[in-house]
Amino acid sequence: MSTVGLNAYLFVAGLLFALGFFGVLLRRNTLVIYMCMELMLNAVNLALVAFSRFNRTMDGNLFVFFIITVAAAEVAVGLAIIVALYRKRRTVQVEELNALSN
Amino acid sequence: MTDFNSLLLILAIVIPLAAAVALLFGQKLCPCAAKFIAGIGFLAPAAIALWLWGNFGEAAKTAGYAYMSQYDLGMKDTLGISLYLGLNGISAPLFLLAGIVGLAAGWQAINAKAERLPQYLLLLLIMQAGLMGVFASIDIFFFYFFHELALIPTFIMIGIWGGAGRRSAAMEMTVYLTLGAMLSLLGLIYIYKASDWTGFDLIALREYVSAHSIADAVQHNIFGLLLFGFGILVSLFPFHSWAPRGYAAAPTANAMLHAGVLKKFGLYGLVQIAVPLLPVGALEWNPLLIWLALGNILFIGLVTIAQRDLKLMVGYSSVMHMGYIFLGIATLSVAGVGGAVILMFAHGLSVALMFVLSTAVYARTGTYDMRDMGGLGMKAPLLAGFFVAATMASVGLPGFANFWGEFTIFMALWKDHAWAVAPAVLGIIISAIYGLRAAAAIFMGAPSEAFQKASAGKAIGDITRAERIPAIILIIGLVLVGFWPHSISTSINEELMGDSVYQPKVLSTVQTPAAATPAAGHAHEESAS
Amino acid sequence: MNHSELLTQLSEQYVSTNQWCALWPEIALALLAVLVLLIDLFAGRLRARAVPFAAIAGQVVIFAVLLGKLGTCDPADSGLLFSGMILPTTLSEVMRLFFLLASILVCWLGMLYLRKQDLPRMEFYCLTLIVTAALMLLGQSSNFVMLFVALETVTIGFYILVSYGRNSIFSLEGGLKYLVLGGTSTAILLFGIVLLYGAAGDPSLPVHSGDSLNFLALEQFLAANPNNVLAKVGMVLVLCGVCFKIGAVPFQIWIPDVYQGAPTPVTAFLAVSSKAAGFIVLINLVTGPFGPMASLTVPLLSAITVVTILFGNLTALGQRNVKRVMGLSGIAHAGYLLLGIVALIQGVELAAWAVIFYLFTYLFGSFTVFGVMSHLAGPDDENQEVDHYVNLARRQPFLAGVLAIGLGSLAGIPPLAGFIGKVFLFVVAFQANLYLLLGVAILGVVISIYYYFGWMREAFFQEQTWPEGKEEQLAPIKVCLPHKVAMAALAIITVLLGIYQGGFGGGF
Amino acid sequence: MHDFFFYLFSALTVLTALLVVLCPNAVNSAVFMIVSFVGTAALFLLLDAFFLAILQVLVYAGAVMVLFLFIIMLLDVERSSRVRPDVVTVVAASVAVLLLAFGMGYLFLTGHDATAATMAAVPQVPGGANPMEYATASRAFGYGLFTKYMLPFQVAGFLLLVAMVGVIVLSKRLTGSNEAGKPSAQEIRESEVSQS
Amino acid sequence: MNPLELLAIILLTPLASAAIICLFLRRGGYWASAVSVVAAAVIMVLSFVFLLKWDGQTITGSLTWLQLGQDYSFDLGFLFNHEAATMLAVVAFVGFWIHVFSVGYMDDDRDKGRFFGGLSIFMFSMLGIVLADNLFMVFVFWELVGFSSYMLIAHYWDKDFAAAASKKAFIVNRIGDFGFLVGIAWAYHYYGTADISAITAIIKADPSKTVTGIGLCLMCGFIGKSAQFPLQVWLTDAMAGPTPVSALIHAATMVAAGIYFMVRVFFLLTPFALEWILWSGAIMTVFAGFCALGQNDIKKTLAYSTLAHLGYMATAIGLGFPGLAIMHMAMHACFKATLFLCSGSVIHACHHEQDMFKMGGLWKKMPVTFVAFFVATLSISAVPFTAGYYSKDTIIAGAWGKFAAGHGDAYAWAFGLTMLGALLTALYMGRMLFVVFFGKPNSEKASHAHESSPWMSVPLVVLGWIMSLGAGWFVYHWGWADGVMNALVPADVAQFMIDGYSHAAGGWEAAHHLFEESGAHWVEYLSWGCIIGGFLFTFFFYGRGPAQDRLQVKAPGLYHVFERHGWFDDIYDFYVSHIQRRIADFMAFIDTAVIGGLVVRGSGAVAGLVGMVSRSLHVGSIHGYVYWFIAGVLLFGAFALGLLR
Repeated sequence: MSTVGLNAYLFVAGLLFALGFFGVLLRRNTLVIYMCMELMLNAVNLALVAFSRFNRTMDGNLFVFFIITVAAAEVAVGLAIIVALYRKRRTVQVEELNALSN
Repeated sequence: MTDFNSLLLILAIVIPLAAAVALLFGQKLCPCAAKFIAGIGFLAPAAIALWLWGNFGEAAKTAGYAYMSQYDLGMKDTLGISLYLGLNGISAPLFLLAGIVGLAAGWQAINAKAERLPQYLLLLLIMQAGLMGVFASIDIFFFYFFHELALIPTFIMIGIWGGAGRRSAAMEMTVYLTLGAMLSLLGLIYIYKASDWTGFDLIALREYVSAHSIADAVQHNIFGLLLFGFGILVSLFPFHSWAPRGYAAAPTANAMLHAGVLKKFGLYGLVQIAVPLLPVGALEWNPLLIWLALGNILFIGLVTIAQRDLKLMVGYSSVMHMGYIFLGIATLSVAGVGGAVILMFAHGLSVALMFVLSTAVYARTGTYDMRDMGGLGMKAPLLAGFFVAATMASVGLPGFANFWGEFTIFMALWKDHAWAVAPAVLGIIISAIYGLRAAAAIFMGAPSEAFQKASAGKAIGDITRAERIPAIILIIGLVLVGFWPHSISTSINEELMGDSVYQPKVLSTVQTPAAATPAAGHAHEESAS
Repeated sequence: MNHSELLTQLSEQYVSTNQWCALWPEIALALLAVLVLLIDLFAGRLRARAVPFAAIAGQVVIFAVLLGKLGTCDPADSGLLFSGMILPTTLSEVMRLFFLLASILVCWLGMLYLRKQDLPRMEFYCLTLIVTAALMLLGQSSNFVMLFVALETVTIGFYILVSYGRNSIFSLEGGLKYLVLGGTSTAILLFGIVLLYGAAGDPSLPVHSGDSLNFLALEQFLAANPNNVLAKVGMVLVLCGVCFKIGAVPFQIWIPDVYQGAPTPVTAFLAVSSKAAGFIVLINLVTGPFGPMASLTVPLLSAITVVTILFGNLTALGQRNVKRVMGLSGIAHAGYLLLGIVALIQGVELAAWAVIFYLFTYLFGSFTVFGVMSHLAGPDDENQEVDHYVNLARRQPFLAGVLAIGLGSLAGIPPLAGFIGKVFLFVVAFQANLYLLLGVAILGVVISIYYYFGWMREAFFQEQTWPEGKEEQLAPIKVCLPHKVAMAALAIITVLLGIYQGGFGGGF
Repeated sequence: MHDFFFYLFSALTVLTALLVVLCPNAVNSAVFMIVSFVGTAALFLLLDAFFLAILQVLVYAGAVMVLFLFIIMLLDVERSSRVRPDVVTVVAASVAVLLLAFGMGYLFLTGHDATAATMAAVPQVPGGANPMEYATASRAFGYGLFTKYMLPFQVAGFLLLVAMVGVIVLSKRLTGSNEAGKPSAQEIRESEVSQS
Repeated sequence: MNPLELLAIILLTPLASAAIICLFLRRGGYWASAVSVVAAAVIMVLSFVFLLKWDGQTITGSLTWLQLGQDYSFDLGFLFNHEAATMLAVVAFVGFWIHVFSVGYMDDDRDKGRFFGGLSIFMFSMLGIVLADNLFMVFVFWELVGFSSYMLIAHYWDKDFAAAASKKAFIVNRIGDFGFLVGIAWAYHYYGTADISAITAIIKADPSKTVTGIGLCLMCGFIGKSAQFPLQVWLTDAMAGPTPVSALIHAATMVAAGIYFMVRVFFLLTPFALEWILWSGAIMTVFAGFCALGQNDIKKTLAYSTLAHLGYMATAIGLGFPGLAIMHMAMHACFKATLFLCSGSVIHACHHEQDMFKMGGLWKKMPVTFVAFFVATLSISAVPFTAGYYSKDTIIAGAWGKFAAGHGDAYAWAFGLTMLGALLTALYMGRMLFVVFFGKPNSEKASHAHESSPWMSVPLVVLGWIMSLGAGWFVYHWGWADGVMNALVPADVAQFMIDGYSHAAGGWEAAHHLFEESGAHWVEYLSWGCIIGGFLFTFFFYGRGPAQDRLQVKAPGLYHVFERHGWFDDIYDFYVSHIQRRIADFMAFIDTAVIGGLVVRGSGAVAGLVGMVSRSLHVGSIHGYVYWFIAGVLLFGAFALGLLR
């Protein structure tokens, strides 16, 4: 029997989410930013599974399934875009990607 | 319900629109065909307006309205909006005004030799349709709608065919007038709300108000919205900056219609909608309105004196005269409001006349700067005659319609706001100063050097037929009403007498619940004066 | 545990509600997308013409059938479909039409765009079709899983569409920005959903639900537990995600860049369909699950409304790139629409129709403008300045007239449709006593006049300092007859809708 | 035991996640990311989500992160990733994220806690009372996906189609240029950027 | 025929004439003059027919012109009583003869249509004032005479001075009308009606209902129209118009309309208002007299003389003798019209030379004119038994009578001033007479002068020889001048002047009676002395037909004061060109810079500025945008947690 409750899992998930956000804000490499976004999704998954477990419903787990599917598709598309952009600009650094601005 | 005359009423709106559409699709037509179509588009509403006006006295009326017809365009059930047309004693003269000025402006435009004439006429026809619609609408939403319909061409016309500084003038005017229009739209919707969603049908609204009046605080708010919304549209001081510049930049026919007719929208709205539906609000805002109207008369009057540019001067003078009309409305009495309506009619004709003649002057001098003119009267005596007549009309000389309006307003104003009469009457001096100064500078004396130089070797003729006919149409209107004011006052009087708000007794009883504020305000002004 | 029993139970409870017929338009669109792929594969030389034709014609047929069936069957009868994933309403029926119409027009714009570009062609239509189908589902979804999946289909589709002009760094950069920001917003939205799921499913709370991702269950839960902190945070995070879609402050920041970078038809698609999808989701949410939380949503959305209207309009002032103008003004329009949403939360039922009506006027107005933009755009699609419109009225009076109608409608000028839309919104705002918001809204409208008319001014007013020779340098703009007809139709509808609303005015 | 594993794996997950963020080298980040994902999978195990744990390792750690690594290598972005973030960015990001983390902590640490008691045993397959009851067997997934979540499942298929088409669109080389010989404006403007 | 209908025909005849000329005869010079003259003749004939048939009872009648509400109606009506009868006679008679004169005078003018149209409009407006039965209607025609005056002054509109003068006349009149209109509004609301007879009845019933303010406000109209202090500046400039216009409008009738109106509403005037009028009138007699001495222009001299005599009329009103004022108005109409017509004749003969010192020796060349001028000079100087004597001398005497009867010192001052005015009259008239007609021609133009055509000389004979000399005499000695008078003047017209007011305790007889009671016959002698002394002095001082003004040579400073009219015009000019214009420019500056610029466009600029700032937030960097997101999340979250409320 454990004393670790739902909130502990949620806190971890929240921390992961915050770290993901931190990475998005901090990093300049588009690829890493993109990875950090996956981290955020991962945090969501963790929270979802925790809730699912503690609420004793299957929907959360099924939702995670969809999220993973979507994330994979997103990664595929996102990497394609980054690669295409890299082909044009020879860079993936955020600060150099500001052709669109005022 | 829809008898022949009601059909005519809607035709007065539809025919110009149809002509506009015809021009839109017939841009490749020869110019004379375009002119012909446009001519029909202008002539028909004028003829219909005259006919309906002539039969107005005998026409069957419900709730004061004749020639009624109603069409549901899809919003009747949800928003209470329907195209509901008819004329009553106040709208009928203004409907006539729209017809007459429209005809004059149309004539002017057809002969204006403007570049891309079909488009020019097209826009003007849309404007004409809107103007006819404004005064024929019983539904206050459509009243607003038609106003906007008429307003839009103004911007485009100023932008394309306008004079110097048109780009910024058109923009300023557009933005500013949109603000006014939006405020008044809010006010109108607020009325809809405040009357328990009775709808936008003015007749029903009046019935509602007479059965259960709107709460005082709400009336205060709505009237404020409408006052400033309409005020901006009518160039109430200090919301007038758009007007002179806009008119100065506008092409003539457009300025005629806008300054002459369209501007009356806000005033008409105050007379027909705001005051009858919101008597307490009107009473509360009255002191401020009077001060602002005096600002129109005195401040703008002085500014007008300082103008050197003829068109700017006409523009400013038109702003100034709005002050009288506002004062008339502020009297909240049959006489004052009646005078205001007469002045609306008269001012519509006279300011349109001024614009026609200013353009005629420009055609001869090549400038609007009055310092560069002089002595034109020797070469164009008839034009000078017309111009002096127009000046005298706008100065308020008896024999022209304007006199009745101004004089009646002064007389009615004394009743509750005696202190305001003297400053208001000062306006007759001011307008004489700038009016006569202009007439003298343009037509009298020796030609200025600049003018001599500019006109050297050019034959300057007298007023042409194209210029003369609009002028004559307008002058006839002015003089007829000037000599026989009954021609329009009867219907106005009947309508206003039927309106309980403008009766002294009713006002005083309405006043009692909110008596404290207006009474205090009034006492304050008494001491201030 | 008897598996067959469980299966029977499952099929009774869930599978029996799977009425695929109710989703025939979506299915038809998906099939059409597949058909387009097949045509591309097999049609050979004909495909350049066949693909857009098939896409548009197919959609038109679906549109016509849908329009014909509109109102004949009452969607309320069908109730929950797909075990609560789908809840068709009259509103969503109308929105289906909306998305289809938008999709047809996007395909039309796509033809114009792709003609000038060296890009793969067929995939554009395929993606548009699938995205549209997903949008239609999004409008009907009544479960967060369904919502998420449909939304992600749309979003991923848009990632690709925005980057579609892959020869242009601007398009790709726009795609990347949309990707990162969209991904972030997806994460936020998901986090919100998770919190809602967790809170509503908590067995220790009253009225908890075993199906806590369902809108109805959630509504009941929130009504019983209005002060649950997790649920509240979850709700606002979900609203964050929706705000990203509709472009409301502070989640509007991506809009100008992405709109500018995206190919023009995609910009239109984003501006109209994506935004409309956000609003239909918002309507579903605030009338459904978040209904009980009005005390929280009203002040929040009111504040957003104010800031959104002002930000959109003020920022669009002085903006020279027309795609950015469309984006920023789109933010302002989102603000006006939020006005209707706030009124809706306050219990004004008409407000939903006001929003829908406004969306339709926005659709017609926007596509009218985008149609003109597509004609004027050169191969460098992101570079469309207001200055390029100088003297349009002379070079191509037809386009100038259409542009004027479109912009006028967007600005809310009578007698055009946009004006009636605004009036409708104002009326519902009045019904909900939103005076402050109304004041801000009219301020916004007034400001918007400046940039809309500034644009029109360039097109119409002759530049006094127009150099003589420059006019000849500009290539003449040709408008083919079908495009002319399409644009004229849009313009005429815009005008007619302003004068005669018919069923539109009355909630169909 | 459970507690220990929780602390262990959560610490692993969070710390590697932090390293993902802080590691200047993208390759290192990716590797730490894989570790973090594995840690998450372990937490899934603790939550009796065995199927998802497997999925997590297979799809995320396996497929997705490998894809990432592959791209990182392909693009060879070592050159620019050496640049350190400037102070302002660090401070701003830290402040923002600390606020966020604080908010999360406030939300999760102060709220009511479903105690460990609710971590009671779960069945392998759902019981009859609630067909969507939490269950450990992967069969339970099948029940859900093919009954209740049938429609999203189908749509997800189309989502993958979209992604597939999208990746092709973005990556494929056009064989026959539609309007060949017409230099586009971008090409002219981007002449300084050499084409790959 | 119904008397009201007849009056209506009289009133509308000139309007019809004006309309015909305006519509059809703009270029038909002679036809226009014919129409106008015929109209004037019709007016005269009908007026006299009417007067002869009139039984002396007040005739009223009105119809509503404009009705708004229950309490506001604007009526068109006639009030025909004694003063109206007098005024009608004067206007019709003098008007007709001046029309006739104009035919000759304007013979070579190319704008005859405009001129005669204007004259007809004037006749219409003037008759309107005469007949009007209510204040509103008076105001209407008041404005219209102002307009016709404007139009006729501007007849030579290619001349800058004519343009300026016409403008000035109208605007200054409007300043007077400002007070007038306020007074009308006041009276209308105070008495509840604008009808003169009704107000009379009210005041008769309750004399305490007079209000000084109303009287003073109404007086403003009179001050403007009759060119009294301080609005006298326009009248001398108005001489820019053709001479017949000066004669008809700016001497005989229109300027007297102010007097006429004051007489009509005499019952409204409180003692305070009367005293005010008295002072202003009396001072004007002297002031204008002095100014007349400083003029070289023949018409300007006469204009100042007109001012002075309007001052006399005002004095008469101020003394409380409205009938006397009316009588003086009638007499003045005769002799002043004559003087102007003579000057017109002279000017015409000298080819529009108006400088007196360029004339001289004209009496031989223009005997008819000379005789008329001479007779009128005597009359205006109040030489006994001429027309002026009966009215003007009675005013002076009346002033003394009032003082003697113990009404106050102000009357003594009035007496003194008017007496001085009489001396001045003799001085400037003598100066004119000797300078213009005696001696030798001082210029080429004068030496070629010759008598004018019959069109011009016949009116001179009628107005000058007969009326100037005989009018008063006929009136006064009516009883034994029957035979002569019957042929020339309708009996009743003259009679009204006497007995029309005798019973009103404000007429000629009352004044005369008061004077007789005081028994101060030295006053008579003094005034004779003034006249004789004045003529003698001028005869010796100026000599016959001098080429320059001796006063100007001897006392240039004094002359300059007279010439500059006490710098009144300069002050006004300064006001207009500096103060008013500066104010207007300043207001225009405020309007464009502050209201239009700072507020309106300023707010636009602020919006633009805010837009620039918010636009600059789109930095293009993804990082920058993600901050928005995190800020949004934090804000939303804080909101949900209740931290922001």
